[in-house]
Amino acid sequence: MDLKEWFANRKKAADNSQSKQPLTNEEYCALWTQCFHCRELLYTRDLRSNLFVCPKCQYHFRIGAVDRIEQLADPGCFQEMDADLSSADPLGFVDTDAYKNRQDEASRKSGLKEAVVCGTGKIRGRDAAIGIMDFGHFGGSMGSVVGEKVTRLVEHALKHSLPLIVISSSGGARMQEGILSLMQMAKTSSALKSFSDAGLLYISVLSEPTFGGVTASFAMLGDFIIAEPGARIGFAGRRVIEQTIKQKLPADFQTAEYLLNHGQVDMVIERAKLADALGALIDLHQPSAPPKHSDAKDKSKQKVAAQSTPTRA
Amino acid sequence: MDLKEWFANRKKAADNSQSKQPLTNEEYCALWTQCFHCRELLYTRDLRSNLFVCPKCQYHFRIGAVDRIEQLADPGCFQEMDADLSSADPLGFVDTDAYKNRQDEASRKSGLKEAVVCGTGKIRGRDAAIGIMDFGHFGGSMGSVVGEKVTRLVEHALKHSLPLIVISSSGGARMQEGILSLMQMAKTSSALKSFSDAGLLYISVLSEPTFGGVTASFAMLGDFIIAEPGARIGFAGRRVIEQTIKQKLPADFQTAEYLLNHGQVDMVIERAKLADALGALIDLHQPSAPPKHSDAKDKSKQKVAAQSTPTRA
Amino acid sequence: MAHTDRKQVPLEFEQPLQALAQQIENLEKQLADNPAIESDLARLHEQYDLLRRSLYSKLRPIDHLELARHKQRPYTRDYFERWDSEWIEMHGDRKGADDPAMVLGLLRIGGHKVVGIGTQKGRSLRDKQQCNFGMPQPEGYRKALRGIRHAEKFNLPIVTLIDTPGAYPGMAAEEHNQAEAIAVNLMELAGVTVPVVAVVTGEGGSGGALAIGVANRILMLEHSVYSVISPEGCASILWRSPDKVSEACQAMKMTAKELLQLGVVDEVIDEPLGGAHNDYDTVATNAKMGLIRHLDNLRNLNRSQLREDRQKKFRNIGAFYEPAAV
Amino acid sequence: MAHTDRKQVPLEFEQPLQALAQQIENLEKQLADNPAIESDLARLHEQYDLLRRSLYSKLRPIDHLELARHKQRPYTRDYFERWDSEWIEMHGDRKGADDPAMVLGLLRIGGHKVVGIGTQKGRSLRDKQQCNFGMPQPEGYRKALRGIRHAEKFNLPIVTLIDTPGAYPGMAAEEHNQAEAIAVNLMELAGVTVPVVAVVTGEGGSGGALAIGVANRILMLEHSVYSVISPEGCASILWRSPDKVSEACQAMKMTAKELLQLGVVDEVIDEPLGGAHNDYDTVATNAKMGLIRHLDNLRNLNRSQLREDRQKKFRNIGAFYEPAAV
Ligand SMILES: [Zn+2]
Ligand SMILES: [Zn+2]
Repeated sequence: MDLKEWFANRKKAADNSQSKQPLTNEEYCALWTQCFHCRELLYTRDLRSNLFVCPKCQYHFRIGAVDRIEQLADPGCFQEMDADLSSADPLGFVDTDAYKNRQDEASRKSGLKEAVVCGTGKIRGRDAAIGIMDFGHFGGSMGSVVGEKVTRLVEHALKHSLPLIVISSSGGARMQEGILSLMQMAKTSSALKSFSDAGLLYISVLSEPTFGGVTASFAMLGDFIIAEPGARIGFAGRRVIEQTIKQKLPADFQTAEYLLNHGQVDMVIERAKLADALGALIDLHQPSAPPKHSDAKDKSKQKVAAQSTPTRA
Repeated sequence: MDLKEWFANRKKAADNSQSKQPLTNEEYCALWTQCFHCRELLYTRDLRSNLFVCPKCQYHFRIGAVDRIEQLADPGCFQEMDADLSSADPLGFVDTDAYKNRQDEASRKSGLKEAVVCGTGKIRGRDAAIGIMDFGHFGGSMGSVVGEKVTRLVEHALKHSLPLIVISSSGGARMQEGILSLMQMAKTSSALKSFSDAGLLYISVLSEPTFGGVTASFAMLGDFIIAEPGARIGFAGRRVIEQTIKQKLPADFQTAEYLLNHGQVDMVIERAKLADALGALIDLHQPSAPPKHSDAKDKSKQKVAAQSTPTRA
Repeated sequence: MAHTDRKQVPLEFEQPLQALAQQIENLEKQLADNPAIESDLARLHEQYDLLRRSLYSKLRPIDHLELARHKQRPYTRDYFERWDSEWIEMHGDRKGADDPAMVLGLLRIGGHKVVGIGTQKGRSLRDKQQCNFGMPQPEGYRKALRGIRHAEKFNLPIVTLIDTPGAYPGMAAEEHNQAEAIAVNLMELAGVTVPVVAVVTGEGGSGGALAIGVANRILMLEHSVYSVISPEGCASILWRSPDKVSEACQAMKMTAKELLQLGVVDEVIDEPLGGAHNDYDTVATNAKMGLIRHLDNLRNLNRSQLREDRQKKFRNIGAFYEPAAV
Repeated sequence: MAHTDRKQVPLEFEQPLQALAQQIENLEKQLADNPAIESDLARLHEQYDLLRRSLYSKLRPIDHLELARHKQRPYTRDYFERWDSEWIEMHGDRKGADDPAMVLGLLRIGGHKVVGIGTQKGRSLRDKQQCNFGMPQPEGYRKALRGIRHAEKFNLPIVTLIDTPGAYPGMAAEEHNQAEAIAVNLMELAGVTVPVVAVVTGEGGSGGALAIGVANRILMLEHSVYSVISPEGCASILWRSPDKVSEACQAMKMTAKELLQLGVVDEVIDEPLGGAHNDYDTVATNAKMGLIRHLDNLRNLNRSQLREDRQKKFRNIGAFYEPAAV
């Protein structure tokens, strides 16, 4: 399957799955989408061309991995990695339905095999290793496949001295894989430790929503952390906290802006400016002068670059 | 001057200067001391034999460097270093009196040349580099000499791989040396960085009172921090804070116990148990098995050990 | 300090024992008047022991959960005291808080000087409240981090004891970024070059447990549990019913034996019959022996090997399908 | 954005200029009716400039203090914006707070990509309150520490801008251990292996200033001051009189020129006549040129030399007597 085909397939699935918000219904939202925040009725095609940001109130809709790649990576340069990894059912988990069935349903709805898409690409002309989570697949939950793919992405970035960008969106760990899903937090964080020790740059982008085991592992370990406006980010869910402390939480609790005020993220930036910011950040962390004895590394970088199309800049 | 003489001289001065508290007067307190806390009238000789801890209320009196060495170091083994360093007057500082005169008065009152006594010795049989501040000399303030002596002590401990123990008691930086006194904070902290990077143990002991530039440099940089019961410890003084925030502070604010509850010190321990605790801590940080290639170091340690008398243990 | 459970409120699965215990008690009262019943009494004691053994040989996951949460279960301080009566506690995160739910100290375990880190649930009501029922605040995880860095600096092995429902779902905890506190611990524990051995002594609850659980070796007490979410949470999310806790326990595979089979846990440590709360000394000794065995064993690795060993352990955890490469 | 001071409330030592300024204003009003006074006006302008130059050539320490604290003085954000209009701010300590009194960011200064760290006093009343009048909380120093570690990790030089009355003497600040926050910064700044250049742009107040001041090179703007305690604090402690601020300023040797002579400061950077607040662009350019010169210069040192150079600088600060060794 070539890239073009890949994108076409993904987009087809994506059109069915993206930008669903509680207030819309499936048939209706193919053409029209009601803004979750200001309730404006938006023509879905316009919404898409505005990067799934409400033109009226700037509400940032959830977007899937495929749309995100299109928005972020320079056109035609994204090379997916480990696309064929799929979930096992190590515990033979059955609740009101079997995990196996739930997996199939998740894939049918999202058009994805798993809740993260990883690969290499260019962002505003700079090579990067990119991981993008998709909340539309199984609530973006992290099981063995998400853990493994993110870990491999980190390892690839380390091997090729690439900056690493992960865009998170997740409800947390995937309970159906039990302790194995919990351990993915350790696995990804451990890989990031080696990556960090090598002095390489990791930018974590938090999008609506990012919670639980993903927040408490790779999502919070960025050298620089960016959040999308309005995104809800935390460890424990709002409802659980309210039940525990038996009081109402402030409306803006756990929003990107709240986190910024509480020192947890470096920047809240609107979607339209995200690629520029990522590009600028990669630049600011690249050595001014070429480091000594780096011939080998430079060559490996060139190889990756050769596979990709020219950038738009 | 041999050690015996040194101790005799120091003690003579010390008897004149130690255990002064606001409510006592000089002649009176030679024989009797009123407890600052419970107001009990105590026979000074009994107070001394009780390590300057009130037998009735356990109030820990300030004690001078000489008494502290006697209490802490195994008898006869303390070797003072850099005893001859004395203050210059780099700014020609004069306020209501000249700095030079104030220095002389401080020395007359304390029997010390400066506000810290540094050296090597044994604590419960373990070699250590030991620095002891004396509030009785110029309010324990840190000028160039205190900074230099503490730095040299750290360097000596690093060179000989000795555990480092500093007992602080200070009102802060010595204003009369202007910016030079401020820079002693950087100088001592910088020396401690090299010491720390070598994986050596630094135990900081905070005694009544420890404030300002001393707290905000070497006193707070211990791998393990011990405070004496009731000692007042902080950065800004209580009165300054009350004037700033225009409200009364809690009675226990900035006490050792308050700091323990606020996660700033590891342990509050009564004076009688301090030496044992220091010995135990040194033991717990020494490698279980002898490290490889450490012959040279062991020899240098033995040299120090050979100069000192057997421990009481 | 040995506790006997018989007089206490029984666990749910122990209820069959209660009838027998009642009979024994009655007979014991009559024994002075009627020495003839001595043999009956002996038989009942035997039956009691048999039944107890039988019950404990076929515990359901939820029974393990009950034992793991037993309010008399030994906690971190109980172990530290028994392993080294002169252990020295370290307090605080140096930044404003000392979380009693996370205990930190320096101690000897056999010939090993270690940094000990463990969650603490609290025994009295006041303790429990102070310890927030074993749920650390971010400040607690950062206190643990101080211990982790201390161990790395002084080349001391790290021993962690895990018994926590998890991180606390509170407002301040979120404000103070408990997600970051946990994540940083995962990262830093993965990176240290000293031996790390973790023991799940009671409840291993989610990310809050893992925050001190990234170890070269993970041991579990026989009746302890370890799971990605509390069974109650799992039941209410997946079954949408709080009644399904037992099913959730079963489905998640959270017992020591199951996790050993899954390869996540390296050893199961025996508890005294009836659970750790019946005999603190014995369980402390069992855990100590296990720790010494693994610490001795890890001594054969040099510092970089210790890190590699640990990172490899977690690198290999996970189950997925991958088509063979073309 | 150039500010002219003439219309503003004058500093105390500028009062002689006010009379002349008034005359000039009066004459200017009559100029249309009476062109003959043009030469008088020119003469007065000349006198004004002469007097101003004269006043500024013999400023007392307390005059420098007034200039250093001028409410229109450029602050960290004014410099960062002028040096790199696309600078990227980093926020927060990752642990619950983002202290606006400490600004942190990534920027280019000439060809150098640097981590910029600076205190911020705030311009509007609201800003001032948010920035706590330039007095960081412990969380601010820990935010700076994040910048320091970031710089070390990515081998980026550190540029710090100092303009603070000092750390805040508040209750929460003590509770959150500001002493430790400052001490750790001193230690960590001493240890980094990247170039560190500090510029005192206004008030260098005590330990709160030093916390971002452990640098390979320390520059001071012409009218900035740097002292171990505020002159007010010094006067009230040593003279027991708040009136003696001028004497305290004098005695402490806190001006740029004096600190250059003491060997603590490496370079004094010119301000526009009348002080930095008269011409932001010029002073930003002057500071930039100074920074580039020193950063270029420090590029000749390798990483361990950079650390040695910095540690040696502070190792050698101090004045004391020591008898010659026997
Ligand atoms: Zn809208
Ligand atoms: Zn008393």
